[in-house]
Amino acid sequence: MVKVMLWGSLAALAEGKPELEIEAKNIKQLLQRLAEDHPGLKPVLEKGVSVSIDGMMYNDAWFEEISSENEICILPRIEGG
Amino acid sequence: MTQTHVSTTINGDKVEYLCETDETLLDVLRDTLSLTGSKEGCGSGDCGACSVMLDGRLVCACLVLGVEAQDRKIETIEGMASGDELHPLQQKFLEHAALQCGICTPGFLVAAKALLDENPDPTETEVRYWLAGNLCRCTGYDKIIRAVMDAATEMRGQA
Amino acid sequence: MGKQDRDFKAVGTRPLRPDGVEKVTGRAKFGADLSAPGMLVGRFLRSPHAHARIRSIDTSKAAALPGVKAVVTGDSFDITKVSSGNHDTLANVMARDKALYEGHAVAAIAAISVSIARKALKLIEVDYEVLPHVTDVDEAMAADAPLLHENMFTANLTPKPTKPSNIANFYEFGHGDIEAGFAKADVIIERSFKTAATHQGYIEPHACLANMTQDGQGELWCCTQGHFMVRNVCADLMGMEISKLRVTASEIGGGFGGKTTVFIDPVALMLSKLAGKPVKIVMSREEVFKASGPTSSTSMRIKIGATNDGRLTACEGEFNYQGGAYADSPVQFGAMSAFACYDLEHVKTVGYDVAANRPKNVAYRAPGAPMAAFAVESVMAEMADRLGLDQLEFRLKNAATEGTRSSYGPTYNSVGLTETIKAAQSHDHYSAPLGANQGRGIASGFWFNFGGQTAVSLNVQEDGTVNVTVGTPDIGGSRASMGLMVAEELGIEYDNIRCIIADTSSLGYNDVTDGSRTTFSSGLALINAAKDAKAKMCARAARIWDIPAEAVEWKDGCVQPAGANAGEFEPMSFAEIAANADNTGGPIAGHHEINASGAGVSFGTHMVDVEVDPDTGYVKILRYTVVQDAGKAVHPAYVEGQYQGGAVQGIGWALNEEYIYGEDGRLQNAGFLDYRMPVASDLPMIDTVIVEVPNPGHPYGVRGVGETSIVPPMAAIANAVSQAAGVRMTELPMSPPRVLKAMDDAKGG
Amino acid sequence: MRFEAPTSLNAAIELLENEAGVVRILAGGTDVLVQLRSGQVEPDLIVDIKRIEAMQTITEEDGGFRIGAAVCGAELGGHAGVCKLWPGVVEAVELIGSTQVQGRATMVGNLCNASPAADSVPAMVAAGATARVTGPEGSRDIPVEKIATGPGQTSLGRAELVESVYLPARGVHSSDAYLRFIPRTEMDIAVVGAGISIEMDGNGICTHARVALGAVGPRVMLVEDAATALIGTSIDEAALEALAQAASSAATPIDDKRGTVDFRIKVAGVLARRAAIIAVQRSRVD
Repeated sequence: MVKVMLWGSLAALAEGKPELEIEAKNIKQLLQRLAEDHPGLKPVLEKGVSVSIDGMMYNDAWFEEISSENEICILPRIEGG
Repeated sequence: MTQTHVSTTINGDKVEYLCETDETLLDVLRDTLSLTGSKEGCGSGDCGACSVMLDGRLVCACLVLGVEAQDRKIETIEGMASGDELHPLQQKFLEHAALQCGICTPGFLVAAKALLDENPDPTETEVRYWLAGNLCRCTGYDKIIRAVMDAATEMRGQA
Repeated sequence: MGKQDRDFKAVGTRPLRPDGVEKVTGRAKFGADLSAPGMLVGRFLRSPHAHARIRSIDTSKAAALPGVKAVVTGDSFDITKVSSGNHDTLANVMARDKALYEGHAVAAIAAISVSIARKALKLIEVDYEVLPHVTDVDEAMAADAPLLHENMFTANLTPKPTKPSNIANFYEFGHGDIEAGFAKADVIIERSFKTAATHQGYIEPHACLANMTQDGQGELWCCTQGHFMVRNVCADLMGMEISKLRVTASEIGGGFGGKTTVFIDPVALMLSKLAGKPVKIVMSREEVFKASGPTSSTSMRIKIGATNDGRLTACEGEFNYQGGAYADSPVQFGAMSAFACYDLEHVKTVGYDVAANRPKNVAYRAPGAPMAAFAVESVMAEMADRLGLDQLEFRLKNAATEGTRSSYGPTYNSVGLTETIKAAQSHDHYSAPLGANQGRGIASGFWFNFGGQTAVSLNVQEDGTVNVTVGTPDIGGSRASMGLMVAEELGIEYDNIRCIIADTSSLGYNDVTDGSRTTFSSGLALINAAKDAKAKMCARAARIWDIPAEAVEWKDGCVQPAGANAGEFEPMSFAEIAANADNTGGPIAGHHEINASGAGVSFGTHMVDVEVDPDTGYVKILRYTVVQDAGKAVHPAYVEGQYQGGAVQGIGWALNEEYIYGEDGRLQNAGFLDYRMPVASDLPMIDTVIVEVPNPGHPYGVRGVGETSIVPPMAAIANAVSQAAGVRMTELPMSPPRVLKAMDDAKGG
Repeated sequence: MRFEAPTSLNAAIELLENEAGVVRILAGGTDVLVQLRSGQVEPDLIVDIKRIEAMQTITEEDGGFRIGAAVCGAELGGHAGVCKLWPGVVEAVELIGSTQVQGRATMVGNLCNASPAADSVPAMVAAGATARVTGPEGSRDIPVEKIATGPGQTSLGRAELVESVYLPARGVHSSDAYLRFIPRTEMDIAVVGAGISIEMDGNGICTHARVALGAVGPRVMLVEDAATALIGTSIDEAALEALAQAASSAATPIDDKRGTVDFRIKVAGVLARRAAIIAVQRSRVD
């Protein structure tokens, strides 16, 4: 099980829970489970998000491994100028 | 539209071209003569990226009609280096990292050369005001001003 | 402070850039400098109205004009075949049904000359039904505001709204219990702020040359921050296979985020397809202002609580960002970054992304962060003054450090904010005396930085020189930093390395040059590509010596036996191995493809002195110092240049730059004359201090440096002006009429 | 669009007279080319006057200077005689645009473009300059303030042009100054402009003054009340205050992208006062 932090308005779409426990070994599984368990999140996840693992930012990185040791945050997709 | 025949001198070479009367000298340089070193940033004389010398005076090529160039002498960035040797200003711009994207660079170099031809020992303030008609969005001007001042010092030493 | 353990040989030096001579001699080819035989001229017809329904467009007279070879309208593109993620982009490229802002493209033509093109545009008849418009962010949020999109329901709001509005998205970030935090505060300050929309102001207008052939293949040359992005979006809009479109990035005359999307490219391709000839389009400066991407105008509210001894107890912010016709504001980044500098137990930010009748918002250098920093750091400065604390001490006391949970969620690893504050404290600028009507402002700022998809290749030539190929356009000297990192990794001379930007057919996908990612990501990929090449060269040397590959090692640019047991051989140089490539197995190359992660966040602290003319409100910048963490400065001269450039863009944003709209919803100042970017005589030298706290996510410690420098300036200048003028400035730009009015109101009140 | 570059004034007038369509005279071109490009004007004929010798020259005349319509700012700024006689006019001309624009823009062009914010015009008006208007019926000299009748509008008749501007001689203890307000240091259009010329007697009393304001009304205005505030005084603090008041009261500006009504009214007074101080200092040096 990994603990995932959701940003405020995303938490509202997941029945108001800012932190969720998910059974996932990598980002792909994590995003898949999140969408399955909390359909409200699906449109946001499909639009694209960034995943922070221990402060490192990942975009489009399905196979990045995660465990209960990691701090995991779902964030709006980080871009720049 | 009928075109007008123009004979002029560009970077020391006799040049002839045909242009429409409403074409600017910048249009002619870039589109007709393929001298694309002069850049169009605004087309209204506000950015200086098309700076050229016209009969020894610094002007924006976008504010000159192509037909006005008849019998005039024009100098552009393409004429600044001599053979395989860069002008000291060009060399100093490189050494000081005075360009980032480089689009404003030709205009700055032509304008700075005009300054140093007229005033070989300008103060920082004089350089800044002389170059106020050349916009640079990348550098914050710092390194450009340093490059011009350094080139002036070197050119005075050579003179 | 934060010194790297290793000694660098090439990295950290200041060699000349490899593309420099081309650029100082006028030979470098920028977007508008390209031409093709038989090329046509493309021109746009744009909406004169801020908001109008397009009843009909009659292009028949224009099409019939001799010399006109193609006409394009929104109907020329088949939206049913375009992926939904690109629908807004398509509608922005060419209006469909409605024109949503003045300057919105409604048609385009290709003709054999500029004068015919101009004539043809006048022959296009558009029947508009003019609709009520709204350009101000607060007005656009009002319940009775003119609606831009009937199908826009605020996303991420719970419960889901039942009525459409101009608010596209809602965001909320933070942690802790904000009410409990404020309850612990001795002092609470709450203020509202507004900022005007600004433009990236790159000197090179958008330009492209498209060449579609009758077999459905296409080529495109354009100035862009990301030619792979251009290719994928254009292919989608054109209904083409990606591999059939080849995009080459010209030199790019500035972007700052503004060239991270497409405006003219798909239209040039469509015109070329219909005309069966190459088509070149170059935007005018007026078009750049009216129809490319400015950044958001904003309206913000900040509330900060602190104890008497200067510890922040709670921070709260509301951010309303106007994102143009399609509500593409970067408000989420504003809300995320607003309090990112501080170690907070209780923090909450909310953001609203708002549509208005203005051009579609496009990224501008650290998108969303500078405005938020302006608001937050203004209140921070006021709080320090209220508490009687030194500005830098107050920030230091609350600064985020390694282990701080950031205001947007993740916990920071190694970060360099305190190092920048301490460097500012010890800088002589901080203790220099001030004169009458002068003020000093301080502000810190943050940006995320980013990695992303990156593919590079590195070819070792037989004479021992190296060609490096990257897919990230060089927007400000990155070829030089690439060369330095490869020189470092291979142990060869910088001058023996040439870096080029490859077209989209020559490398795998590369993300856009944005998010301060290029030196980080392309550098990371190149270091790995160099390692790949080195491994191959070790293997070649081992074969020459006839010893196992494991028995050799790379040292100082040579291959040598790994130990006494491996055999006795003279080290073999890079050049020697390269020269024998043919006999040892053919060409030697290194490759690397990566989705780079590990970008390090970056912080900066700025100091500025200003003088305010008490009779006119004119603000003069007297002195400016940028302190920023680079992680590791690969080419320090260009790092300084990024710091200086960001600061000066911030000065423009703070003092004079703004999109000014008339009652008619039309932009009043669509030119450099009245948009008022800083000119050389407006400025002093911009001092820089490069702090290096290595990023653990990069082998050399590199962080992005391009964006953070624009985050603190507006706040720093506002704090300086407020001190000099004796009144808190809460609206940007701080143009003379606004400053003078504030001073007069303060005297009167 | 036809382009002609006559070499004599008569030929130029003839061209103007014979053209039924829209005509633009091209001197420095820094306004005309911008208007052409934006499609603001679509002339049938452009008459370039830069090849007319007399229009290219500055000549001394009765202690003053006659400045040809095609003399560019850079050339005027390099003319020692004019710089000494009317430093305020020269600094006003030199404020028009960048170094590049100075290589082209002319004082007469600035006058005939008839912008209320033209920098050189308040200085010329304060200096009491006259314009020589030439047309098919001959020439006449009129005060420069009579050229512009409103934004972009002039009193020039069909086939008439301004051939030159005359800056008159001035007395011993006299001088002039021009100041403008812009939000940057360069490359802007005046938000307010103030030109002042003064003449003092041997006892340091102001005997003559002219004050002109730009960008605070539909055209550059000569403010007689402001001059009156100075005449008969030693231009002391009280007189400067009265001058500032008079200048602000005379201002009838509009709100636009470049400034607000309140700002322009206040700054008109501020600049008039500051320009007067400079003019007084200059008059003492002489």
